[in-house]
Amino acid sequence: MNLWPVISLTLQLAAITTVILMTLALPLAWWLATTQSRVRPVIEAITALPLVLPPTVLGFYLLILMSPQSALGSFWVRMRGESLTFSFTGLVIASLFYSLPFAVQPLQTALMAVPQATVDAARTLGASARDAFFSISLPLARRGFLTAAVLTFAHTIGEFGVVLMVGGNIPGKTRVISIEIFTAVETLDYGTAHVLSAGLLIFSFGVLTLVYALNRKGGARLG
Amino acid sequence: MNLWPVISLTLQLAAITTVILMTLALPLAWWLATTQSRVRPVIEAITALPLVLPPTVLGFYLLILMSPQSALGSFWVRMRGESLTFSFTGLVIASLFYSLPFAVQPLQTALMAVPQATVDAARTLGASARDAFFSISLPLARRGFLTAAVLTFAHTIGEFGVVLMVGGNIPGKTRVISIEIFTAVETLDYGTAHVLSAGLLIFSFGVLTLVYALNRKGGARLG
Amino acid sequence: MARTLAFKARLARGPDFVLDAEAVIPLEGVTAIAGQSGSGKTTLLRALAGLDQQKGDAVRVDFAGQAWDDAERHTPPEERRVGFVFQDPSLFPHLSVEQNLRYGARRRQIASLDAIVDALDLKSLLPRATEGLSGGEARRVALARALASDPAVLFLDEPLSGMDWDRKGEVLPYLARAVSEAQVPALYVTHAADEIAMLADRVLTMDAGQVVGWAPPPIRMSARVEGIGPNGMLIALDGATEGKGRFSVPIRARVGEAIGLGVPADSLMVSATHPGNSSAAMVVPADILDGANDGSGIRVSVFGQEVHLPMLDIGLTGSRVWLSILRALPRPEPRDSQADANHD
Amino acid sequence: MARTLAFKARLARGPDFVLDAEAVIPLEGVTAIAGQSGSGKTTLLRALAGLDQQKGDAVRVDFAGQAWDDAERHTPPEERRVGFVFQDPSLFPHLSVEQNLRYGARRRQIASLDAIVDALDLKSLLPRATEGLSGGEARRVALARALASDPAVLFLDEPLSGMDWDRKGEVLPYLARAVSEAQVPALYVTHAADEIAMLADRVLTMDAGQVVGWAPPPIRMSARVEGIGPNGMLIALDGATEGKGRFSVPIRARVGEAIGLGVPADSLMVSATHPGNSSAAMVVPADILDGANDGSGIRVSVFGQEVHLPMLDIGLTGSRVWLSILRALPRPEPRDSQADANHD
Amino acid sequence: VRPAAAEDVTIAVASNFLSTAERLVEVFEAASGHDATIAHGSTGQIYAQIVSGAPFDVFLAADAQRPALLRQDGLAEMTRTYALGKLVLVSRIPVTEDSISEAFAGQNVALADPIVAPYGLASTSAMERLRLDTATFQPILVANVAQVATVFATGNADFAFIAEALLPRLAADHVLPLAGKHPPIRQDAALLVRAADNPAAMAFWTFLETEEARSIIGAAGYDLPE
Ligand SMILES: Nc1ncnc2c1ncn2[C@@H]1O[C@H](COP(=O)(O)OP(=O)(O)OP(=O)(O)O)[C@@H](O)[C@H]1O
Ligand SMILES: Nc1ncnc2c1ncn2[C@@H]1O[C@H](COP(=O)(O)OP(=O)(O)OP(=O)(O)O)[C@@H](O)[C@H]1O
Ligand SMILES: [Mg+2]
Ligand SMILES: [Mg+2]
Repeated sequence: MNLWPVISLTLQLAAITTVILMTLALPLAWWLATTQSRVRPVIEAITALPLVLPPTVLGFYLLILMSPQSALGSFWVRMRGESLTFSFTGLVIASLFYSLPFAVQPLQTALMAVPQATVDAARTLGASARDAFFSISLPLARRGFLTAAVLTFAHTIGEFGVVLMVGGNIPGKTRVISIEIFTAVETLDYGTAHVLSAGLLIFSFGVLTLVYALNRKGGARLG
Repeated sequence: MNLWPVISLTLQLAAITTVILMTLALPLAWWLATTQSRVRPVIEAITALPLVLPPTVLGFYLLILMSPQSALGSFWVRMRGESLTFSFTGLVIASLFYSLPFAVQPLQTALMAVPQATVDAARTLGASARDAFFSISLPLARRGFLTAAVLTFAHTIGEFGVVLMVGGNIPGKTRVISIEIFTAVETLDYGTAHVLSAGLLIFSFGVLTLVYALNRKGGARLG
Repeated sequence: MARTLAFKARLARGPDFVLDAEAVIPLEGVTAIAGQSGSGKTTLLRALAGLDQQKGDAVRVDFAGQAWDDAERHTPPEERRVGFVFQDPSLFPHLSVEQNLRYGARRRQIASLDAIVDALDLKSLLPRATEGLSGGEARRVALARALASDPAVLFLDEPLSGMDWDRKGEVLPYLARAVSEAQVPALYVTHAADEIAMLADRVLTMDAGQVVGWAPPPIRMSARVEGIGPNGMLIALDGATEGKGRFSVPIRARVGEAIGLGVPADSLMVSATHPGNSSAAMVVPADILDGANDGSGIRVSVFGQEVHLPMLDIGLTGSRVWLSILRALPRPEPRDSQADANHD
Repeated sequence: MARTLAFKARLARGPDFVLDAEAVIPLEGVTAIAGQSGSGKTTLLRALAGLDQQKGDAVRVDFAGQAWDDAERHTPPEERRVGFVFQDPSLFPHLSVEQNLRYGARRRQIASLDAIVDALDLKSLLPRATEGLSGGEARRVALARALASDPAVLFLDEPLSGMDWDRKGEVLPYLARAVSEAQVPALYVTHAADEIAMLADRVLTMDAGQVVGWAPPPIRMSARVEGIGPNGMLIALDGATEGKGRFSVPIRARVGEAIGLGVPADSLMVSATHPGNSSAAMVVPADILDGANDGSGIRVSVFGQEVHLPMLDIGLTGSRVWLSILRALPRPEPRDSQADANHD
Repeated sequence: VRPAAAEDVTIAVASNFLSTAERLVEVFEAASGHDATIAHGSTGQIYAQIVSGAPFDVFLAADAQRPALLRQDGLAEMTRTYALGKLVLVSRIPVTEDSISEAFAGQNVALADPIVAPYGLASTSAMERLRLDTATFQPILVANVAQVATVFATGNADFAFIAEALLPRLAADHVLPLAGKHPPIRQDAALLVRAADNPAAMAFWTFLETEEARSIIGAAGYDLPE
């Protein structure tokens, strides 16, 4: 069995999802951490909601949302000539939804712990609000950023219900490792399941240990 | 269709899992946040690992681990006279594993942001290390505690792969709302799926908004 | 045997700094700790309080006969009863001012905070969050919090920096009273000469992580409240003759009460001639007790009181000189209360 | 027209405190801001720096003709070029000391930090993390960071608290030079009389959120470096006759350089008679210019220099008096460099 | 009315048979007075659970392999084919066996994963018999026939191979029966060892063979074994 395409696809999906999601989560988490608005608790609640639906069910709704009959889906077909569902892009979109809570919430928690005084100091030293966010708040919240990225990455690797539903298990396009392991368990091929699971665990363990060990080196830390 | 047993079981599972997991995560997160030990990155990586396995697969291994043939499972049967798998207790144990990363990581992030100086002040004022943890560190990290609890609670409600595998979908004992919605989708009963999903979303939204709004009232905050 | 805090402290901070300090400090009154920024004052206090664990077999901290630290033992900070005011206030941000004060008080079973709240004028701040406090207000709360925890000894790391002089004038006498009446000795780190002049009984100097020794003690005279003056209370130096050695200081005190006067070295002039009518608060005659400098200053007798002046080389040959005191800082003295305590 | 900072500031903090301050401050030299703890000094500086947005239509901040704030406009803090030293150092904990210094410098295109690093003696601290810095070291870094950001004006909120006198003696002249040579005016909040005496050109007083007015200016005399003295440089008061009005101060300066002398009011005695041989640093004759007090002190002439003394009611009737100066704090003066600047 | 000897039986059902099983249980409970509980999931999952000691009495699987394995493992008393699944092709445009190849060109065709699901395997053999070249269209593989139907119902596939039993719940425009184009999809039941002394389980096992039960299964879109 040549697993390489499956592994590579899985890593691509996890990496792309993590990068995009962290990018999207950043401004949202910042807004949530600094706003005085009354709607904040409402938005906070909404960011946690994708979690409460079972993955398959979330996948079902995403299927409806992204189908070629939908506004989004038909727009995509017109633009790109292929349907959004069962494409890698569709998978990425689905993963973004599913992992949103893990990205936003720890980041927001960490950003809320950054003292205003430190940001104020940066402002008087010539940093715009944006500059101060990237040069001060974000580095100080980097432990929260790390937590968010790790949870998103790991979760995307392990995700399976949504992926199967929205991705349609197309080799080289949407077949990821979690589906492969699921298939092995379903077909009573426990030997393969053990091997794949062990491999996935060892690999992830290595990556995560490295990430945490590197983070530790980075000197003073907060949040 | 009488949904009450299903809803009540779901809420019980989510509540019990959240309470137990937060209790277990607390000392672990504290240790991780304060230790100078070299194995810290290793333990941090391990706490994230349950995420990388697809839920069904994790469920499969938990099934093996807790089956009456296993050491743990047979011990349980001798103690309690019933098997651990396919029981509510088994579900709780499975949920604990699956949600561990969400509980530990945000809590650790928030505890790491508590300034040592503040804890030192508490110590000189007569607080033991334990007392200072509960009276100073934990309240200061309460935003992280909240994030951890919300993610755990929401995730347990939406969890389904593990639950289905370990619990066996037995009405009144291990059938939770996520399975009910999954069933509705699987049997093409989309009307019921929409109603149940909407209900679950609205309920969760209400609870979460309330939680976040109350948290906001609590005065000064950090972490 | 007098109660002492005897220590041999060793603690490395970073690659370059090593605290390696040894001293025996009397547990009575206020011991100021002076030394340049970075000389290790904060490090020493933290080590003595048990907040940073020391390394090495020779390490030893004995507090009035209790072994706080030695080769085997490390008494945890909460059992040392050190009332620590940190250089940075370190208030608890999730608690109100009142809850901050009660934090230590509750854990040491102290019921009433009224005296402290009054003395530090904190009544109006009690319900406030710590967040909006001004710099000086936060320090006052930190000081009150330490005092309220029923400490056996006070470690004060620049507790009054950021307070204006009016405020210091209220807080310092209160601190002096707390130290003398409640018999709570204090280690007091400060860079302010005024605070040393007013409060300190002795001054320990540190440099580069080591205790260098005892600095000349501040100029101190004893006096007694005679009545109400134009600007607070009228006090007379002990032994002063009719019409001389009197002036008025802003202090709350009872008539007859003993007062210590700290005179900042910058505000005292020794001169050969009486300067005549002047802006000095008080001009008093003094006799030089030993004409030659002993290396740390000269000793003079003022109305029979022996006073040590840190002035060197003032080129005065005669034995009768005049002291022009431009400013004197009053502090309530323990003498009476100690006498009371001895009677019990 | 002289450059000024003219403001009408309004900002509520909590339910009880309202800043409602109005003043016109000359943008030249050092303006000290005095006032009790909690009087609103920090609140005022933050509002002027644009960190807390003010409310109301009447609000107005004009900095040398630029409208920083008015009913419509709110210039963001980064565009005001205020070098702010906060009451609490607020260093960036994830950056080294050097990176902290470079933070503002880089954003304002300043290449070299050498002069500042030298003056504040930070060389050995540059590679350090901010975490282990002592209280005084952290303040020095905060001050250097603000100075390095090429500010148009300095807002200093107790910048030297926590520094020992030796250190202050190094930092204050440097600050004075920065203010005078680089023509960067400063607003300077402090509770330390010494710092005001040495540095301030004028003193604005605040109380309960309002500007009360200008306090009597510190006692200041002008002098010039004559040569090397036993204890630094020998300086002579301008106009002093041969053999008089000279003493030695610990300052780094060139011979011929103009020096301002701040004299703390606590260290100056006015007397009718010459005190003879004394411990004073310098005893100089002075003539009272208007015998009657004008409510804020008396004006005297010292070697032709007009000096304002804040002493009231000293009961001296004659017109010739003696000033015994126990301590004078030297500060480099702008006169020469200003003259230079005018030639350009 | 519940007889004095009423007992409980727990029936594990492959998800694709769930609605039919619910109807069977309704009739069984009314007729016998016993209580029946249904648990459902995928066939592979239920098998793993039974091996791990799941409290199931009867297993209605979606294939013949897993019941046979259980018997081999000594976990099942007996097995029996209770239904034969029938495959249909649903589409939005009318197709015939001859026009399929043309109609499929470039389209999304949903089917169950042949490795995991018996209906998937049947779908691939039907495709072979119809000489469809998988390179000319886009096959979408999902976990089971129910998800195939969902993919079709949500408009994400133009064609879908589903179980005839699902037709009543699916608004399909066009249906092409494929009964003859694939080997029969044998759905076997297993009576598990732990049910040996459970009269309710035995009662249900017997009930499955009755005409009443067979007619319900037949009406749901399955063929019946001889
Ligand atoms: N982690 C560290 N790495 C390097 N040096 C350190 C570290 N921690 C502390 N130091 C150094 O130890 C010295 C002593 O610090 P300490 O805080 O005790 O000084 P201090 O006497 O209290 O000074 P200040 O009056 O400025 O508060 C300082 O020079 C400081 O820079
Ligand atoms: N959120 C708040 N709620 C109530 N009062 C507040 C709040 N924020 C600030 N204040 C009050 O505003 C007043 C002014 O504070 P500010 O920090 O400007 O004082 P300050 O003059 O700088 O004092 P200090 O010399 O002690 O630093 C203080 O009395 C403070 O308690
Ligand atoms: Mg210190
Ligand atoms: Mg202030």
